[in-house]
Amino acid sequence: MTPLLDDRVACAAVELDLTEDQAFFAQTTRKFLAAECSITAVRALESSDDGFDRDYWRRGCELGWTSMLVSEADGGGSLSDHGILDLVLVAEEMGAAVAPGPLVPVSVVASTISAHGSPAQKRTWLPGLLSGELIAAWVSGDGAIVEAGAQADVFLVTVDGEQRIVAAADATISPLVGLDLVRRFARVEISADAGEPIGGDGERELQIAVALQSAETCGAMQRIFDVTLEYMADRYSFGRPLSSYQALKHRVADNKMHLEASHAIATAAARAIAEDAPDANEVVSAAKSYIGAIATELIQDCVQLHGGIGVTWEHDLHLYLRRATVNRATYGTPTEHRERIAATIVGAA
Amino acid sequence: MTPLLDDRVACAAVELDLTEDQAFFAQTTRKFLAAECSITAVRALESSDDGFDRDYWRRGCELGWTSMLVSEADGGGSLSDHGILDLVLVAEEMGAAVAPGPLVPVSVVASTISAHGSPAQKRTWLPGLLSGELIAAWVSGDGAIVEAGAQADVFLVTVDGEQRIVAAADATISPLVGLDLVRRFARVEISADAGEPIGGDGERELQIAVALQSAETCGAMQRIFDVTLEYMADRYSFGRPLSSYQALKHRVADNKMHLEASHAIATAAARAIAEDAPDANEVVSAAKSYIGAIATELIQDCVQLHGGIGVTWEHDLHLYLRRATVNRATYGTPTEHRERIAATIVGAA
Amino acid sequence: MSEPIEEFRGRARAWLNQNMPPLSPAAWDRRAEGRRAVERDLQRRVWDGGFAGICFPAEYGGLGLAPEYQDVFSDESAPYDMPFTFNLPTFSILAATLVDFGTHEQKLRHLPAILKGDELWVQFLSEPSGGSDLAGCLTRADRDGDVFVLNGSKIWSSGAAESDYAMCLARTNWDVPKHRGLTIFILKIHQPGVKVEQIRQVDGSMEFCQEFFDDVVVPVTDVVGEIDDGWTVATRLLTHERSAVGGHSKYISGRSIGHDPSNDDDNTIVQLVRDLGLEQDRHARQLVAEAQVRQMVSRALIDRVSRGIAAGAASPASGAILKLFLATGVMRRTEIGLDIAGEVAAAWPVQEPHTPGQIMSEMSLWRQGISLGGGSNEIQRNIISERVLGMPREYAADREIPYRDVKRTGG
Amino acid sequence: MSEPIEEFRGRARAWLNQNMPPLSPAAWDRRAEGRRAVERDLQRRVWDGGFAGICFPAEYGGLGLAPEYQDVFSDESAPYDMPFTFNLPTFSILAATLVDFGTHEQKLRHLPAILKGDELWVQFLSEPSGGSDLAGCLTRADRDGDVFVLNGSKIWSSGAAESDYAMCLARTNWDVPKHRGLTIFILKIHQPGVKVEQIRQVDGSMEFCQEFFDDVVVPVTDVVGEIDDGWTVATRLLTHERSAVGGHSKYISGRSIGHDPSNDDDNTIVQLVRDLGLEQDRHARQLVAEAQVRQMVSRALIDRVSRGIAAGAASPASGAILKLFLATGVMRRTEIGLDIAGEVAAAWPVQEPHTPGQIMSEMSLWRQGISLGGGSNEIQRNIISERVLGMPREYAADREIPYRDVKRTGG
Repeated sequence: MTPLLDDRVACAAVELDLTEDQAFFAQTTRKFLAAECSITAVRALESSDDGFDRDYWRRGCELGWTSMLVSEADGGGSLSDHGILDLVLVAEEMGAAVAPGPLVPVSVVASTISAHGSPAQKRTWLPGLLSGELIAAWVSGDGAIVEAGAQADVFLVTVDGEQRIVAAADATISPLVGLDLVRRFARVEISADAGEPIGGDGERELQIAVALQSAETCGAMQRIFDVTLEYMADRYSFGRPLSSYQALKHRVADNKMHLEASHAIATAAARAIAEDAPDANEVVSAAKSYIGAIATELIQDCVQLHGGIGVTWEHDLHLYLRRATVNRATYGTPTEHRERIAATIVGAA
Repeated sequence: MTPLLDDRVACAAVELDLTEDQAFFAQTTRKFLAAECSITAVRALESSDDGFDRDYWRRGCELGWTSMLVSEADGGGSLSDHGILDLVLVAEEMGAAVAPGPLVPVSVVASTISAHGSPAQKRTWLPGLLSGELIAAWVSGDGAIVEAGAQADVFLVTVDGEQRIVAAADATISPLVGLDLVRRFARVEISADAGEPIGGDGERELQIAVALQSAETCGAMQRIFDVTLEYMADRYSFGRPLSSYQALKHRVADNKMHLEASHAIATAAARAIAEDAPDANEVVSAAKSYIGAIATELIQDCVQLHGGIGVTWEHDLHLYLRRATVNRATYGTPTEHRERIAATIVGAA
Repeated sequence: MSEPIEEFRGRARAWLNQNMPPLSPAAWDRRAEGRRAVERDLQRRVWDGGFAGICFPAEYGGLGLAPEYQDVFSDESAPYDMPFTFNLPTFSILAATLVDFGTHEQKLRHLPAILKGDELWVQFLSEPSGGSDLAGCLTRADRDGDVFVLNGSKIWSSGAAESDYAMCLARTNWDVPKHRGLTIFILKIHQPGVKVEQIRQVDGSMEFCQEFFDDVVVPVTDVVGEIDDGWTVATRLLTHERSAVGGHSKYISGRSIGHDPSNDDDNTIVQLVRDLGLEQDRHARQLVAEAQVRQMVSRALIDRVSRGIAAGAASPASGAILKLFLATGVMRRTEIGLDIAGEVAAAWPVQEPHTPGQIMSEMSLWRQGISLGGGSNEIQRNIISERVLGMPREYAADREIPYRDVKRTGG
Repeated sequence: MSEPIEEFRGRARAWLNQNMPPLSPAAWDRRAEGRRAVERDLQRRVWDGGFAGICFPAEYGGLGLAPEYQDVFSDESAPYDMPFTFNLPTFSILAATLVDFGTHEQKLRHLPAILKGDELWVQFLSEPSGGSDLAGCLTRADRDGDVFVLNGSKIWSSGAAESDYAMCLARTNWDVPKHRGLTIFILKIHQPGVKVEQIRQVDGSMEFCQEFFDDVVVPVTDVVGEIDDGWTVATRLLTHERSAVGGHSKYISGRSIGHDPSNDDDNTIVQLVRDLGLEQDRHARQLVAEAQVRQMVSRALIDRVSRGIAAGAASPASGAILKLFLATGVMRRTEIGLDIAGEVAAAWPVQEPHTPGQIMSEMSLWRQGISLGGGSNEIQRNIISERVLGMPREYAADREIPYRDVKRTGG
């Protein structure tokens, strides 16, 4: 349903004040994903170990997916002055396609190495991360599950505000199985003395992870919202299209409100990071707590609006529901992010 | 709209397995309230100190309002074997009429004196409470607000599971103003050595208070639900009755579900007390946490369904909203009662 | 006079103890293969023991006793593995409808066979084009002398591949408005012309099926109720369904599981709180308690509405209230579970299947199932507002015109 | 060329500091008497200082500057008491509509007077019989040469008793369908034939009024837009209202309060947490944070939608999204406030008015006000689904028939 997708792009454009370069970049990514990453292709990856095709990832990197948060001096480079504003466009497109690939962990780690790494650390890891030859993962705190943990060549480890870079060979990795068909997680154990120290304290890392994840979830919600609206117009019940029933129209209106609000706070989060705003932590946590909780509810309501077909394996809805559910549960839950906000209002717990 | 009220009575009858005596008792109370306690009469009490007329209360007591939880030996007597099952009928009728009067505190205190009082305590207080000449209030814990605190002649004081009977002369009373037009509260300070000990630990007292309060709130919700349904049938918008709009119908259906669920758990609470069920505390807390939270939402939605007239002083809706809001906030909030339930599931906090 | 109820209880307790296996988690794994064969055997044991069909008419193999006897037997059966699958839909929906509308011959042929565990039944109502609009049926049954010939397709029939008979709604007259040209047939599932395909659900289960009918021959003697008056039968069938799913059918035998999966959810939620060490977290405590309150209210509501319907004080359509409460309760409890689970809902160890996180997470995928099956929440809200409360009926564009002229999906 | 914006900021800051009184709680007490007189004086000061009507056309007394200038002025005015009452509805709804549809003479007569603080305006749209159905207007205006004669009644006009002019919707033609026989008039409120009665609200405030018209004479020159085409004007007026209430009108001058009462709620909620010692309660912390998140999302949403509308990428009807978000946010935040307040929401000391518990409690009584005024939530949901998303329009029984034949309340 082209008009709706156009509307989405137009809105995003307004909100993010896209430059021509950015619009082209988003469009290139969209075309690439449409060609390489059909839902059929995504489904076929369910049984793969990595959950993504290495060649696909390298070609995504050629489009610039991993260079936006790396400085030009380090071989990266962004379109605008603020790479995060470029990169959320990729994340949103990947959400719309439920695309595979370790965008969040690689972005977080590459950004940290570029910002804080020693020349040797940069030489060792950045070229491979930029080209897609190497994969990185972020181990945040003790015992947390690690996205792409079993695929990573290198780990950024953050414990109590101290960060280290650790080669995968120095870690004990236990792969997990999970809800998303193509997103892989692992438990990663790393001894306290492994690897080398690097700067940063994990705050910026969390901001980036949540901003990308929020944009991705928005892309997924938008796609499902559009598909559902189209379905309701085409589907007749009791001689009338589903879209003519007021009780359903009002729910769709509420969903539209939540969808726009989600886009709005996702954009605000990316901007706050770009501008290094004093309340960036708070805005990012607002994005996570709002979008995390609303996305699963919105997609579940779209399942309901689809009827029985919505709970079949054959229909693509569940791929989006799985993605949104996993995104909600990782990089801090809505509850944990609300707790962070509470700390700024009424003090630490 | 008589059919709806009849339906309500029929349902209550089924649920509570009313005996003929009980049905007559409820009907007598309803007629008495209709005659003595019109909404106009309730509004007129707003500016009164007590919030109720002493003579009205004495005549209610003649109908048996205060005798149901007092044993026959002590001059009381119930219709069924379980006075609480009789008394919730009064509470429900009082809710439907937003009637004034200290039913909850007098019932709680009279019940405790009858169950645990010394002969002297019984002689001193019970005749007056039964006849309505005296008023009692329940001081539960330190610093809590006390219903009818400034009207009471005698206090039951519960602190840490120990109970005492204290004459009003031995207490320091600070009247409060509040949300309900006719229900009065006070802060009551009582020195630790005032009064005389009496048995009981406050658990049964809380059960009785919450069961009566829940029944009262159900009566209020039911009345507002009925009034709103009638209004929607009569009111035309865009050439159609409001009740023909599917979005509104579906909300009314949800409200009906919550209303029936509220009646159901209120009845379950009264029965659990009557049967001295091992899970009576839990069922009572379930009633409070469910009804407390849903009642204000349901009545607010009825305000919304009424449109602008619903937020005027002239319309009676707000009297019910005030009652439901105050009931929610007293004798333990829904949050506090959920905490009590959590303690039974995962241990004390 | 019936046996005194406490005597009956003692006899049931002793018999269950000696004859039925203890309850195990396998009993409610929706994905387990071969479970239906086990249950056929379990039902046969109940029949042989003289406890089958407690509320079914004695004339057709039941015991003809009052619902209190069923309640007692169900109470006593709580510790045992029971033939839960028979409860829904066979006993509580299809057999119940057969009791109401079947001919003497139909009842004689099928009710004892059902109670012996020989026949599992399903309903063939929904169609791929239809959604909630069951009367918008396109499957056709054309009369040819003493038989009808069926063509078309049905969908969302639960467990059809492993069942034996269906009640099937088909259109027998296209020249009258939609509700007036329908007929209900008893249909043998495994016969020439019937193809059954299993549908994979989001959680991997294969419970639902789609059926395709290609010139399936059904004798006129297998019509349930009157020809062209199938909507009357279907309406009753749906009322039985709401009662059964809502939790107050007298034909259901055995406690809780099989019609109330929510007890398991609650256990899972409590387990998560313990596993994650959240016992002292006031937020988690509120959520656990909220889930528990919903269950307690649910039980009280089933009691209230069942007795209201039985006493004639509440409309039979009030079953819709129970179904809606159950379905919205599952939505909320799943949300609570995900909130408490946090990141263990995203991924779990390869070697340890069925962690509480995984259970909660996969349940959430399937969450809307109960809000869709057995009449969607939207249909229940229509029923409550229109039939229970008497609000005006929704405008339907297909009322009072010949069904062949009605606008349909894709048309 | 306009003045460089940072110069403008500096000039505004200095002027405000020297001329405007500091902000005090009295500014947003909805029940305060005499507040409007204070505001007329404040607006006159702003006019005299040369900062009135920043985005209004220079031709009619405004400054004709871009919205950025208004934003800067509003930012700088945050610490001061400002003429908030003028923002809504006078500036952002009525004056805005006059800019769009008024004749040159009408604008000359009224816009400078408004900007000087001499004229407060209200809208006379709703009627006692009508609710959300504004076009179902029964107030009649009958032509008599160069004048119309008005009879009927209006309701829910905010502050009419203390205002000067209204835009009044009246039916001028009963023989055409409802939307085609309406006209908007400029109506002087205090004149013979107009009776204004104040309506007491649940929280004791007297803001809303009902008006009765008894042969009120209005010259034809006071028609806004075309005769019988008042619905076009009313529709624009309602769009301005949604923008204003939703929080993105360029005609609103001064920060936050006056159009965003929610900041106060949030302060009240935090105050309650502190007063009750709940800072370490994880449940209360979640609630406080949720209220705060809603505010942050609200600001981001206003920004997104305003820019979308300004850039032409989003439908002007998208203002309905803002209004709905605001209204549902008030509902949720009030619920949060009551949850945290606990028993202090039930009663409070006689001597200490305006405790946080009392504020929250009385706000909750009034909670639906924002969900009803300025187009109910139901109307906003209709607009979003139909006008923003293009879903089919709701069936209306009064479309395309002469208005005198339409079925109405009580008829």
